[in-house]
Amino acid sequence: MTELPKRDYKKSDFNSSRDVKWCPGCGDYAILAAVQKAMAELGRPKENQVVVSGIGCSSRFPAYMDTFGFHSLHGRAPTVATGVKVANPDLDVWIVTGDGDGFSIGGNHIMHAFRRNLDCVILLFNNRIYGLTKGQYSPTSETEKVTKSSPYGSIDAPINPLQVAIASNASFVARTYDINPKHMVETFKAARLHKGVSFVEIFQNCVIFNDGAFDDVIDRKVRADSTLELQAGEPMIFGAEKEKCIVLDGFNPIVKNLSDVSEDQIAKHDPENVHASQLLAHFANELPTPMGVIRKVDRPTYDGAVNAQVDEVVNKKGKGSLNELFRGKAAWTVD
Amino acid sequence: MTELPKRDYKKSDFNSSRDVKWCPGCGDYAILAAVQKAMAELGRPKENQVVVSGIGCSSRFPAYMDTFGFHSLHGRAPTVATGVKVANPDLDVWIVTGDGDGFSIGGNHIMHAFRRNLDCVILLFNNRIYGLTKGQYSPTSETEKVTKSSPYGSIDAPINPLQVAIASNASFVARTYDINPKHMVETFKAARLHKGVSFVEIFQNCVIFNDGAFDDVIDRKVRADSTLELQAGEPMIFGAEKEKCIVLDGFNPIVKNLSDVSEDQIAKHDPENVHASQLLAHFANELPTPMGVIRKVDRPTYDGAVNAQVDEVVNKKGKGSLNELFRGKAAWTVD
Amino acid sequence: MNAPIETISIDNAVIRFCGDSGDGMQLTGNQFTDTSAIAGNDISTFPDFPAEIRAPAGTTSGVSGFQVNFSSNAVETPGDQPDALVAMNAAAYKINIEDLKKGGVLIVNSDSFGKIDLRKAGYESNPLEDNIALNEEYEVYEVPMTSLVQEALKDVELKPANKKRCKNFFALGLMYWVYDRPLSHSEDWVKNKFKGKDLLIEANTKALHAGYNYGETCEIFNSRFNIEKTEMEKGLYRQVTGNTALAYGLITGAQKANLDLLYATYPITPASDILHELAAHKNFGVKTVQAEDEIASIGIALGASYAGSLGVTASSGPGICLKTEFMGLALITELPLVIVDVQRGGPSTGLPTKTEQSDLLLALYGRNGEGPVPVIAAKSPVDCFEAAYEASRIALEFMTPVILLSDGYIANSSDLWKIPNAEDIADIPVKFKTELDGQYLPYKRDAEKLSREWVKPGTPDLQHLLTGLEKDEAGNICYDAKNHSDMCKARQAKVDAVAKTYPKTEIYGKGSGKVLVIGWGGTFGNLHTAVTEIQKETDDISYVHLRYINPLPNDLGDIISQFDEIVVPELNLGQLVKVIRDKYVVDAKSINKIEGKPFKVAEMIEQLKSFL
Amino acid sequence: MNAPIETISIDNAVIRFCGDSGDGMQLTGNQFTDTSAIAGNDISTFPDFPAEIRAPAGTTSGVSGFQVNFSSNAVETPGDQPDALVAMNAAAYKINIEDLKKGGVLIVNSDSFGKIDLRKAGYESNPLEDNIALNEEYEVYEVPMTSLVQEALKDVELKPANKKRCKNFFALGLMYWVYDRPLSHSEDWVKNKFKGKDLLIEANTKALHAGYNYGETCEIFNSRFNIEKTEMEKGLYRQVTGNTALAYGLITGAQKANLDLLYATYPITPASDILHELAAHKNFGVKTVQAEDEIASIGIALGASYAGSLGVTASSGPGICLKTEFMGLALITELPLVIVDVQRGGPSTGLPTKTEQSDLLLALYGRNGEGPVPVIAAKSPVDCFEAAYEASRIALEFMTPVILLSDGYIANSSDLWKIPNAEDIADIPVKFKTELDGQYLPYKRDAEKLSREWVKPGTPDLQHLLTGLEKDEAGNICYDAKNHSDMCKARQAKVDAVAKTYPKTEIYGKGSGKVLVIGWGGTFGNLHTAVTEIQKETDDISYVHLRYINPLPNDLGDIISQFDEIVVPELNLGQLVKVIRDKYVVDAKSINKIEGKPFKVAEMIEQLKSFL
Ligand SMILES: Cc1ncc(C[n+]2csc(CCOP(=O)(O)OP(=O)(O)O)c2C)c(N)n1
Ligand SMILES: Cc1ncc(C[n+]2csc(CCOP(=O)(O)OP(=O)(O)O)c2C)c(N)n1
Ligand code: SF4
Ligand code: SF4
Ligand SMILES: [Mg+2]
Ligand SMILES: [Mg+2]
Repeated sequence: MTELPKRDYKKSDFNSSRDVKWCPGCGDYAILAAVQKAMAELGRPKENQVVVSGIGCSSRFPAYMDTFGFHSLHGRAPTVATGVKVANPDLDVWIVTGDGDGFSIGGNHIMHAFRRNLDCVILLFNNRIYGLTKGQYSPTSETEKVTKSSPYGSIDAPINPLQVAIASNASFVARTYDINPKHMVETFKAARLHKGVSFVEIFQNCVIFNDGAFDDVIDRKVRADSTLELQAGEPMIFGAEKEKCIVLDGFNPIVKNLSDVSEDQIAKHDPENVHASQLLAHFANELPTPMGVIRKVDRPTYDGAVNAQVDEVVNKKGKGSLNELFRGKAAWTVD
Repeated sequence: MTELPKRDYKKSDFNSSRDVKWCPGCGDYAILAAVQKAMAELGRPKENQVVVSGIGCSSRFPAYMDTFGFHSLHGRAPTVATGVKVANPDLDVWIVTGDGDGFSIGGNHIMHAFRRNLDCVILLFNNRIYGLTKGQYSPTSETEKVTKSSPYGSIDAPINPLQVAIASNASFVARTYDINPKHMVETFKAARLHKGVSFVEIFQNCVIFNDGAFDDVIDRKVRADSTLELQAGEPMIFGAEKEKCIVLDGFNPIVKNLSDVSEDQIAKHDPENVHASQLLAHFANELPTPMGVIRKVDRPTYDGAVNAQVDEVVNKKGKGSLNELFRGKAAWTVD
Repeated sequence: MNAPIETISIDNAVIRFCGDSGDGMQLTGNQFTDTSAIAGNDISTFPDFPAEIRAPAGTTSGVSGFQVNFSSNAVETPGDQPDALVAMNAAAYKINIEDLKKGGVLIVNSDSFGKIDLRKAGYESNPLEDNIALNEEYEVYEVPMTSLVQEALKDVELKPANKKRCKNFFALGLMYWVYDRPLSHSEDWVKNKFKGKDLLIEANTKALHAGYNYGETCEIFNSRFNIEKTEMEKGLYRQVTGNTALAYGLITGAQKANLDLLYATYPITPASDILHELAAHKNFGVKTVQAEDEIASIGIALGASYAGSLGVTASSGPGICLKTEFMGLALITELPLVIVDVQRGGPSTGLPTKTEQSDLLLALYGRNGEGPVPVIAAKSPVDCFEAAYEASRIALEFMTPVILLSDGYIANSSDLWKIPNAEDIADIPVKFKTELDGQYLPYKRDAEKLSREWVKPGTPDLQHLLTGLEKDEAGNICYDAKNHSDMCKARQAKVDAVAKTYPKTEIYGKGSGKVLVIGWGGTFGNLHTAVTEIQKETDDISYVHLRYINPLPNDLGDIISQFDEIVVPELNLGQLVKVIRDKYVVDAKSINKIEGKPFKVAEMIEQLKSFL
Repeated sequence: MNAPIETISIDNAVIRFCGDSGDGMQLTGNQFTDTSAIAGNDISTFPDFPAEIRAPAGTTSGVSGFQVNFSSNAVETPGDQPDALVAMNAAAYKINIEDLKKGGVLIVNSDSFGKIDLRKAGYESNPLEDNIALNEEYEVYEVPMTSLVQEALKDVELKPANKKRCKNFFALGLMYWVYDRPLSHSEDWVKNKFKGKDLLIEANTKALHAGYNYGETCEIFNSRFNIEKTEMEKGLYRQVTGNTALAYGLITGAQKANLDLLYATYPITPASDILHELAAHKNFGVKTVQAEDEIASIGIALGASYAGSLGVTASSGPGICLKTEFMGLALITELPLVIVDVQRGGPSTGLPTKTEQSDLLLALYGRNGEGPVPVIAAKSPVDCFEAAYEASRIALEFMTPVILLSDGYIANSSDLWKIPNAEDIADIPVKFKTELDGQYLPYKRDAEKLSREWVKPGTPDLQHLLTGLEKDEAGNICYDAKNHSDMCKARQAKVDAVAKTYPKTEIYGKGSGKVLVIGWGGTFGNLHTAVTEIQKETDDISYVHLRYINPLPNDLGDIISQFDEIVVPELNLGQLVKVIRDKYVVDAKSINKIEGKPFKVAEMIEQLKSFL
């Protein structure tokens, strides 16, 4: 990515003139606003922003952005994004996907984008439901969920996107939620500034088909006790009174009262430690839900390496000549 | 699965009469023999064994078994297997797949088979290469590998199948290798006896296109020092003289001399602990490569639950009557 | 009391309810339809949803509509144009007014034409205000429904917002009055639906009556209409949508074959409702699997068929594309499988909520190699039942994947179903091979049907290999030149043999003459009505509607040869017509419409007449 | 010294080397071909690999063959039957002997007909032992090659196994003697290949000479043959396989359009070699992406095209099925894209290493909705170059996906390429829109080509939305009926407009008459040779070979109308013939072969004559 001077933008500069057609009250509105705000604050040229999405309510996203936008096929946004970024690494590529789009039909592409470390931001709008097709359970839906397609309760156990991302070696992994604009903006900016694949899971409320799916985690009343806000290098402390902390007991993380432990017992957040990241991604049940940047580590990007290899070969062999190519090693002349 | 009396079988009972057409020296031969031996020792009815594969050298496997066999499409064996097992849970379903078949084109299906906990054995023949298409790098190939399709070295970072399996909540995860028949037989038997998805990664040598890919781990000369043989409940000790062990340092596993640590400091293998399993799956570089059963945990199977739900509804509502179905709630009579 | 208003007897009426997605128009329409059907009319409906789940209230993109045609004669279409339009807000008015028949009845909820409503609908001024112009074209009734409902419910202890929600029952009651329908069915429905919630029962019932009484007591209406009962065969009747009928047909197919049904799919508009319907009927041994994608779902269905169930998968265009590779495996392994394509507007994601017939060539030819597959099509909502049963029959009888084409129009529309007696439906004989007799040859063929034997895994001594590679009769992988040629031809011959099991092709009209119209799929209602209409004037036109598209019926060539001109109307740019031209070397003409909408009878009459 | 053996001058010869996969037959064949070509003959080759990577040595499933036709006249096919067969072991003998022309020369390595060899090949007794019967049919030479080589290399310090491996060079040397070819090219090749490994250079060179000298000195051979130089245009020549030529064509297309080439694919036989070739040429700005599957690879190629590169993807049948959904997106977003289908035997996994032309209908119709895409086909190995360039041209000029059909036969075969001068190849003009002038309408069309403008992301002020949903000219999602109809028709019209850029269709033979043969794709060599042969007797037959299949050339209808009978030979069960029959309402006849093999000239002559 070429470094460009920062531009002065307002959030509204990223607004397309199209009518937004999500249901009133849908969490997608807030995410849209946060992405626009993040882009404005980052000040990167808006014509260099390319938003690629799949299909789903969430995937209508590019239509509402005054950037380049490609509303592609269900599950396939990472593929189109790979082509865009490899063809032109100067572009800022954003992928918008849903839990169905990204982890049902698109699970393989997203996994391969992770492992390849394509330099892009992947925003997962996780509402734990298929919105656009009117409310079937999704791969992130809890087991036994009653939906249109599961009148007797769903059977499939849910998948945890963060775990898959970390297992697939994603270099930046974070989580945020739709009712915290500031948190979203900061997370999106951090994601954009990371060089490599930046995966952000966003808890998103679908008012129509899965209203309140995340209330037990992010509702203001419980949030302080049920989430863990991560800061690199800082001890893992949470609770309404900042009274609780995470301590490692052998392989297992457990919750302790701050007062019961010494400071050096408290686990410190190290986004570069893969084991720690794996652990955090797995937090469930009694453990608080981690929010913020869970993993951040540097490794070569796919698009960078593809292009570097081309440059290297050009440097070594010189720019190709068609006549030489055609001739190959075994041509002869008839005269 | 209905419990059936154990039958008396010889290994050769599982041999189809077809000529085996792998390259001489291919690791697949030994795996074939081990699977046949495991089946014979398990003594489950051979007509109940269904081997489903995708496409690849490895996927020719069912042709050589005197069981039911379905050599399906590239990457899609888990889908066919799901249909078979859900339709008839009495069958023993085996999936044979390659690193390309299972983790390139088939990555999504395998991930969903893991999370659903389909009761089947998945054998991954990992030779870190595309064999059948004559030697391109695969998703498990090391970066910078020179192959037909990567004359200047491959760019993609490899994926670790075990990590993905554990992240996707696979209930049984193990690893074995083609030059240790006994280890294979034991591992395959344990996999078959586990109720749920049993994933076994097999290091398999492709003599033609990736000869010796695993030599630095499993060659007799280095094996004792470079592998860690796991036993549930046992401390993690390895080395030619059983002189080394694994100790947890915060989030990180490290190698210590047995003599330098006290017994209770040594990490114990607990296949039910997901954090421990994640850690093991990630062992690399200085750490020995784990062999044997890494994870084993009980949870409801997909095929079991689908069928139980049908039974429940039948119990509750009685067997469906077509006439009632047709009539529905709002029929009326014209007379 | 007022002098009684004149009640005019008419043959049929087409009415449309439209309003915001939140206004309950589908429900209202369905109530009206049920009541009319129970009252003895034949009916046909056409719901029209917005593509967005719930676009901002009051905007045109959130408008939902439901049209019903009810008649004292048989009806086959929901009608070209409504005779009466009920518009619950300004946006609905805007979207629908064009369709109203000139001189038709327009009833609007005038309370929803306020400033904000108008702005949301994109109006600068109130279109109703130019009442004179409007009145020249239509019979306009402005009814302040919201206020009237609120007034009627003033004694019910509900929040105002909840009261407001009853306005659709007011509209329903009013239309019951206009068309002289009994309230009882809807009253019962309300009681059942809101069992235990007495306030809601009270409110909705009151709203219903208020609407009815409004017609009765206020003097603004010029006339009421009465539509006599249809002459109908005795029997049990109900309304059914295409998707529901299709689900029932699948269940019936499986039951009549004594098999479990395994339905594996991935949600997609407009096919998802089949899943929803089937998932509710597990007591028929129906297993539904919501797979991770379309490829998985066909793979799962195929695996189930291999294991001895009836495997079925369904999708719409984009998802069908993804299933093409697996269709190849299904046909080369010769396993039964039903693949349902509920077609929608294409190409690509296209028009997800609109109808089209443009996947026919995909169904016929969308596979690598020589991959023949029987293709059949449903012609109406009710016919989806028989078509699904028939698809199951062919799949099981011939050990082959079968593609069943439906479309968004018939999938969501409904018409009247004369419910069959389950006992009268023929069994589908399925015989698994269970014993080894001599050498077992998995691809040995039945002499007549050319189908192979079905063996369940689990059957002792009959272990065998299935593969997508070419194989010989014994199932061994075989690259031999002659074997491949023979196998390709045998698979083709088997599919061709399906035609031997067809009934005689029905001709509507004379067996020879000037023009033969050939239709297929969900256009039946409109085409048949149009042709019948023209036949009142001339017998120069005849009509054949194809259920079977691959293979085509054996008698079709002879029929075609008896006509001077062949005309093929389709909701695409000409697909079946290609097949007809190719197969019969006849210069068949095309009538095309590719607007995401069904044909209209009137436009069809006009276009067909141009060939006479 | 012996009396010199007679050298007979002949016009052409077809020879085949065959042996175990490990015997180096492809290499041997290629050496012979290169030498012959450099010696001034026209050539055409046909390699035939086993499907297994390396089946057990000595078995029939491990047999590999390489056939070359070399001639003093122009040749277009590798020849129906070999005039001479070199069989390196019993299994190779078994598989290939049937093909040898009666009276032809048979040379066997008699050392590989031992007991074990015979058993592996499935022989009960030695087929050579019945030498008399064999000698009646062929000119048989049993040469103990293995021992002779070991003897010849006795002084070379190599392991016996390594010496044995040189026996293919012995066979090569022997054939050089039989056909009077110089050794120099192969000597040079060996020096180059084994640079630094002097022992290997010595061994192979000695083996080559030993073979040659064996012919010269032992008295068993009846005759040698001499084939004069072909009259060839002056110029630079080389051998090239179809896949290599195709890769060069793509590079050339991109270079001539001044674009980067991004080739994204997933390995599959017989298309993988295009990837291997392209990956070696990164210095042309070629980016190759080996994706996780076929869907990803077309998505990546499309993304690259969107970003301003020439995106190309390739596969074979099963993988093409998986790309169909994305083709729809490419055509509705109107981006350039080249999709290569190197066809193989189908359906399903089929016959991966065998050739077929059975994906034509898939290419034409395998998409949901109305999804027209230009389809063109390469006719010979060398022609893959031009076809790939042409596919790139159409894609870029018309902003459309283009399907380029090749097949397993021409992909792996080679013929002689008169190398063009790069400067003589026309540029492909590509103009990106870079500035806002008035309102930007992404789907505004060029008046003539009906193509839209290409805008690179990164261009200020030209932000816009692409979507697979139907859209209006401004790119906004639009479900309007008329817009959809207009858009569908515009997309069709654009594809139809491609035909305006075609050259006049070439007719081999008279422009009117009795029989017109219409061919397409990789059958050109055989069909053209067959027709030319028949034309020596009668001018009642003419021939057209189609490069362009969708849209068909505008002049084809007129041409067809000038003939009494249309015959369409294809390596499938009749696919192009359907299109011809449909489009021109003509009772075109089909000649089919579906055996995983190309046509033979002789069988074609026979079958075509039956129409005269
Ligand atoms: C190939 C294909 N299959 C299925 C669909 C139907 N479809 C559209 S969106 C969607 C799922 C939407 O769920 P999610 O990705 O979670 O997005 P949300 O609507 O919840 O934001 C499905 C199944 C499609 N458009 N294309
Ligand atoms: C849809 C499809 N794409 C591609 C192929 C070609 N193909 C066959 S096997 C294979 C990869 C084989 O690698 P792997 O799964 O690792 O198996 P191995 O041969 O190494 O055992 C590929 C790409 C195919 N048969 N079908
Ligand atoms: S259905 Fe749910 S996710 Fe979709 S727009 Fe409505 S609220 Fe949002
Ligand atoms: S190519 Fe490799 S994996 Fe395939 S059969 Fe040969 S040795 Fe085994
Ligand atoms: Mg969702
Ligand atoms: Mg492999």
